[in-house]
Amino acid sequence: MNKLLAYYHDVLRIRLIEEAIATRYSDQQMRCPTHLSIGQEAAAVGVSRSLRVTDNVYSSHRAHAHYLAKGGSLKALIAELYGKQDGCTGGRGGSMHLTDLDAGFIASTAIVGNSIPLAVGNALHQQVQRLDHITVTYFGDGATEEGSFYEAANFAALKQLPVLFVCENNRFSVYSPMTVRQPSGRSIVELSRAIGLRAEEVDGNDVEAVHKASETLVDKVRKGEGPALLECHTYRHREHCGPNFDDQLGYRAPEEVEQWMQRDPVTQLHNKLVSAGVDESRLVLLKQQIEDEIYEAFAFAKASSTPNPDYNDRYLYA
Amino acid sequence: MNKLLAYYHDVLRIRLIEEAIATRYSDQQMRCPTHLSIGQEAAAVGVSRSLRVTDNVYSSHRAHAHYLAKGGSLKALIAELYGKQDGCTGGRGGSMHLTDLDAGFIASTAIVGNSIPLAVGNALHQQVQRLDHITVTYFGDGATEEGSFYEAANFAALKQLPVLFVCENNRFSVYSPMTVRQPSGRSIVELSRAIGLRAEEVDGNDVEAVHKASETLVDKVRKGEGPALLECHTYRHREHCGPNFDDQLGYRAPEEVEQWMQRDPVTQLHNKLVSAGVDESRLVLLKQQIEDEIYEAFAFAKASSTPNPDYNDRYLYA
Amino acid sequence: MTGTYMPESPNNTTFREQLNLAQHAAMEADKSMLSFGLGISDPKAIFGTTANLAESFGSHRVFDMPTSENAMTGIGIGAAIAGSRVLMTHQRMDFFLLAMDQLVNNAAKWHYMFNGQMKVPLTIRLIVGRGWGQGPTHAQNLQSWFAHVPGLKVVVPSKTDAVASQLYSAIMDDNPVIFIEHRWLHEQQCGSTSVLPLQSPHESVRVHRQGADCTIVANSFMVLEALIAADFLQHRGINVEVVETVSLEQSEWQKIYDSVEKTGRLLVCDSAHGHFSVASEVVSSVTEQCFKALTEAPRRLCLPPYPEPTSYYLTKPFYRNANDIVAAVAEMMGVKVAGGIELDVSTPHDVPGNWFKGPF
Amino acid sequence: MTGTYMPESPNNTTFREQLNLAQHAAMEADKSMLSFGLGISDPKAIFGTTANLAESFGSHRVFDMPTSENAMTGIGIGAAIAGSRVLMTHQRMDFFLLAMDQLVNNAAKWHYMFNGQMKVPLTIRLIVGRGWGQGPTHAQNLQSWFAHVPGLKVVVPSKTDAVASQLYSAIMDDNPVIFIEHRWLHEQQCGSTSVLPLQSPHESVRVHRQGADCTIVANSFMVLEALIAADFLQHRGINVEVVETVSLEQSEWQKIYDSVEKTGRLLVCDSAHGHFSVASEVVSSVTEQCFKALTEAPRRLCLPPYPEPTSYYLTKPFYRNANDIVAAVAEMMGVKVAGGIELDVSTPHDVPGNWFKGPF
Ligand SMILES: Cc1ncc(C[n+]2csc(CCOP(=O)(O)OP(=O)(O)O)c2C)c(N)n1
Ligand SMILES: Cc1ncc(C[n+]2csc(CCOP(=O)(O)OP(=O)(O)O)c2C)c(N)n1
Ligand SMILES: [Mg+2]
Ligand SMILES: [Mg+2]
Repeated sequence: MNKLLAYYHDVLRIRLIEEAIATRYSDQQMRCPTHLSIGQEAAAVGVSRSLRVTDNVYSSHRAHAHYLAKGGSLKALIAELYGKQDGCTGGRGGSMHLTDLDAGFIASTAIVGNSIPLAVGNALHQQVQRLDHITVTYFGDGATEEGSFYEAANFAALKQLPVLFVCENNRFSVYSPMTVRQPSGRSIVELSRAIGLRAEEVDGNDVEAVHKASETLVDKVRKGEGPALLECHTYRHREHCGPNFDDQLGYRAPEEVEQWMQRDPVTQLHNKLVSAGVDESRLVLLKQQIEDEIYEAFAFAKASSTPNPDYNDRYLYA
Repeated sequence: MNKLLAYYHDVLRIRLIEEAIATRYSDQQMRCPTHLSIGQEAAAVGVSRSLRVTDNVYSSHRAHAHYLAKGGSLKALIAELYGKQDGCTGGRGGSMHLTDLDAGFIASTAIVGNSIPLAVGNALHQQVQRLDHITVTYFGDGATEEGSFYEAANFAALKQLPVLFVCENNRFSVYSPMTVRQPSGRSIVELSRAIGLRAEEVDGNDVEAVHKASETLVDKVRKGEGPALLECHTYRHREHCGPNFDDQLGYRAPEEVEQWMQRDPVTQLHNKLVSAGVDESRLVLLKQQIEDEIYEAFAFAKASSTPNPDYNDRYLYA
Repeated sequence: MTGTYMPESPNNTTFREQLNLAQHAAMEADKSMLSFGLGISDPKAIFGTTANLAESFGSHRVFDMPTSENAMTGIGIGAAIAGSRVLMTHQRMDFFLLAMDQLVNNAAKWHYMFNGQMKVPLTIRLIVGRGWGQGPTHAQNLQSWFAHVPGLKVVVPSKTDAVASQLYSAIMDDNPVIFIEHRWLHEQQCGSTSVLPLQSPHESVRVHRQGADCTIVANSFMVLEALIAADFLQHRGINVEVVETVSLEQSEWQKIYDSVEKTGRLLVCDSAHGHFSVASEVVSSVTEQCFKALTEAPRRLCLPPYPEPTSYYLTKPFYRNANDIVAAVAEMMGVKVAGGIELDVSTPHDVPGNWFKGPF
Repeated sequence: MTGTYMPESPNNTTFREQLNLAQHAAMEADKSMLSFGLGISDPKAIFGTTANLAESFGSHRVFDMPTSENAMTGIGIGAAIAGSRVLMTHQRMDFFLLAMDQLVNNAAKWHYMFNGQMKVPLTIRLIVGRGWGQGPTHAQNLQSWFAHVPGLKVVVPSKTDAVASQLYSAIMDDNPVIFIEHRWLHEQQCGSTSVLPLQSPHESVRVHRQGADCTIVANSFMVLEALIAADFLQHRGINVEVVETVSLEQSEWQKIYDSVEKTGRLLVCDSAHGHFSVASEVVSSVTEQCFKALTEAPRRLCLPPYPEPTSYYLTKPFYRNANDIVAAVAEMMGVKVAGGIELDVSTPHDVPGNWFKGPF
């Protein structure tokens, strides 16, 4: 029950943050391409609950959930979206280049598939230095089409590196369905096994299932039993990039959308808690607390000073 | 028996050509990096016997056998090695960039893995134009480590293109054994299946087995049943690049070398023919004919005029 | 032509529509032509530029692709060698960095290294991003890389009247052509000039405006800034010549040399970083060809040597605009020019116009 | 130091030995350092330059790799970000084209786009081939590409006395450094100069020879040709200044400008194609900085704008040599120089010396 509540808190928190961003995006003050995680929160929460602060995470363009679930600063995220001084990169990277080193969230990058080798390199460092830490690399189904995924996975398997690949398969790359990108019958899990990864798949909207599956894999990865991959089947609710719903464009079957909406991780957890007899008022309170935190974060971001372009040439070289 | 003799002729011919190149290489008149096919002839011969002239072939840096087996001009090959006007690219490409369009041998390239997508593109053209032709792409075990192989195979499977991937697995990439490049337990065939190719493996030194396996696959590929891969297990006898034996360097176990030498395709065929009662004198005659052809080709190459560097800027643009 | 944007009056047409029209015409004219790219047939159709192509010509000729830029480029090259005419499109040039091996080691060299026996009729559209937080990896213009590689042609459009014929002739060219489109040009109206016929002969250099005082060489979005600056300067009695390098091929730049012979002054406005760049080549070619005619040291106005930061507040000084051009010309002429161009303050500096609402 | 080539007299040492020595010293000095590349620990050890490294420091720190240039570069970057110091080696620059995304979108921008919070201590050795039929795809030098990208440092060694300290300081640099080695330099003896200590401060520009008549700017193998030409010219009464651009960073080129201020003449000898190149940047930077001092139009001596053909007979005119430099200087000076340098006719034009027997 406490566990369920904790899951609920984490998943709902990301959801509410993303929704707050979506609501305010049309104010045109968050001026950068922004890929929301709405609908896909459970994967990030489930995986992160298997990790330690000292473990490291890399992610892709759709990184908010991974960053937040790993403990990345909410204030620094929002300030970053506003392009402010207190943003996690001082406004240089925007939504697609997040970092919070204290939380072990190393970085996200904007080029599909290109942070996967970085994560494997991070794991190489961990192995050579005999650290007890592991690395997680999040990416989408589209990223598995990049040679960088394949080459990096091969090397991770060759060297038995402490890295967990997490593929959030949301069925789409922008508007493109699987059918135009991967052969019918493709299984990312079987492919990964053939490359040499221990691989499992899981209902990515079921936070408990994700947590359990990732815990088992993380344990083996940490013990030096080699790299693993977890495929989380999930769905994004809104447009690929930006704050809106876009199902009026007709690129996804309404029944498919409907079906996935019913499997929404927030609703699922909410229902479970209610069935388990948790008092609604407790959930309302929890939500209120999160909303307060979000309110503060936005206030912080708006109050944060604007970065000074006179220093634009700083940090070109270390 | 006639079939055996035909195999023997083709395999021996490539062997003798390559040996002739090796013998003359130290004269320093073939001034280009040259990767000999000695030991690996059976794969090229077996596969080529399943193809039509109108089928197309792409290959890699180690292309002599593929070019010759597909019907590429011997004279143009030798003249090319000598950097002469009558070379198949007039001296521009050298050993690593062969072509004979009349024979359907489109091209070989020098960058590991980078002709694989070209071959898949060739097959795309064949499919869109509804041609009855197929494409073969030859490459080594090392090339399967390149993302270009993976990405190209994925697309071929997605579109069900008429392309046969032929991987000559000779256990080495230059001096590097599998152990430093691919995880233990890797099966190229299983990997290819997981990508979506119909895949088989075969004793690459047994020309009959290669022929049979490739015939089955080529048939399916031509019928539009999708792309396939044939892995031929084989071994190179000499150094990676250049004319010499190099086992004194100790990078391969002497027992391994010994074992593979016993499986030499030429010896195997020779023994089979002798066991089948073919008269030795017939084999001697056949060898003599090949040697005459080779002698002529070298004479042709040496007599060929030198290309004129004044025209170096021709054909930069079509 | 089927399914093409056909503006009622050609002057009403936009850059985007012209790009679309050229593709429809090419697909129609050459039945062997294939066209592919990420999202090419999705609802947004690459900012509308590929609208209706798949519908008109079928998904065997116009198709979306896996996120596999490297192999897909090789596949385009292989199909082109085999006899297809191929067009590929990338939403950002930055993504195309994955495909440099195929481009440089295969496409650029194929015709040459096989001694003219094969050719590669391949055009690659690369879109350059800017503003609205595109940031370090969605706003690069590496045009000088392509221009440095023998065997590639590089075409950089800027004006709506010519862009359709430029794309059409790139597609119909039997060589690999890199076609570099600036995202901010897509909604540019044609204005009062009339659209060039699709089959117009390709002009490597376009002289947009005559003037005896200073030669401004620009391409891509900087042509628009240069024309604004030229207008302003004319009212102050300074007549600049605005010369556009449509092709990045210095052997075709005679018109630039002619211009500098006349003006004695050169200002190069590059839409990329200035060091080891297209601007460097313009300056050095002009210096070699017109040394005696030059009365002043040539100048470059380019992007500063650091990546585009993401934040609205940080991009403000990143791009050069018409006022910077005015100031540079004034300095070179040794005169003071009073006032500045009144920039449209209703449009934030990081968007091309109020039609742009993000996010991409 | 363990297992290093240690020549009896430093003057007897070669470029290759110095490269090896620098790597041994760096591995020794920084225990976090990793080194990998195709064939790095094989019997040929990258032309001997990586000999004994794996034996001395273990296969967990020095290792061969899969033929996966793109991901392996990313892995090097990721390890460097995590705290390893990383050296990668590629037998040919041409192979590294596969890794441009990782290099440009990640390595070059990382420190910048994460606002200085992380750094990438990564050095990438790229070897440039030439002759013996290296041909179109084994002889490219794309140095200007790297120089154009903000955030990368580019170091191009040419002389045995300095190469160890140059590689050592590249490795110890906390930024990504591209280290471009010409294959023909590997057996170069140190000669009479003494080897610089490993920790010598890095010199971006080296003035090898003083002279008042003309400035020759060169790098890589062209420095050797320039020095031969300078010798010859001196005996004909023409004193050229030979200036080497070790770093491709025009903000560090003051010594070049100083030289041209003195000589008034500039000849740039680039070891790559001349168009949109390093030579273009040298010419334009010098023109901007020293316009008044220039008495003649600057010149470039570079590779012609087509790929290196493979055939012995076709490469003859491809590379510029000391005689070409002499001719260019004579023309710029408006003088006739009698005779030519007697080239060593015992060595064919397509090999660096008779020690080279092919095939790679
Ligand atoms: C190399 C590259 N190609 C294309 C893009 C444009 N792009 C950005 S996100 C994206 C979709 C990737 O799909 P997936 O990996 O499944 O992630 P998702 O967006 O579904 O989370 C694409 C194609 C890019 N950023 N980088
Ligand atoms: C991209 C690239 N990396 C490295 C090389 C150097 N190289 C040439 S051949 C070769 C070995 C490739 O091994 P494999 O594919 O197994 O072919 P084999 O030589 O065994 O026939 C290598 C690494 C290259 N040419 N291209
Ligand atoms: Mg997806
Ligand atoms: Mg091999």
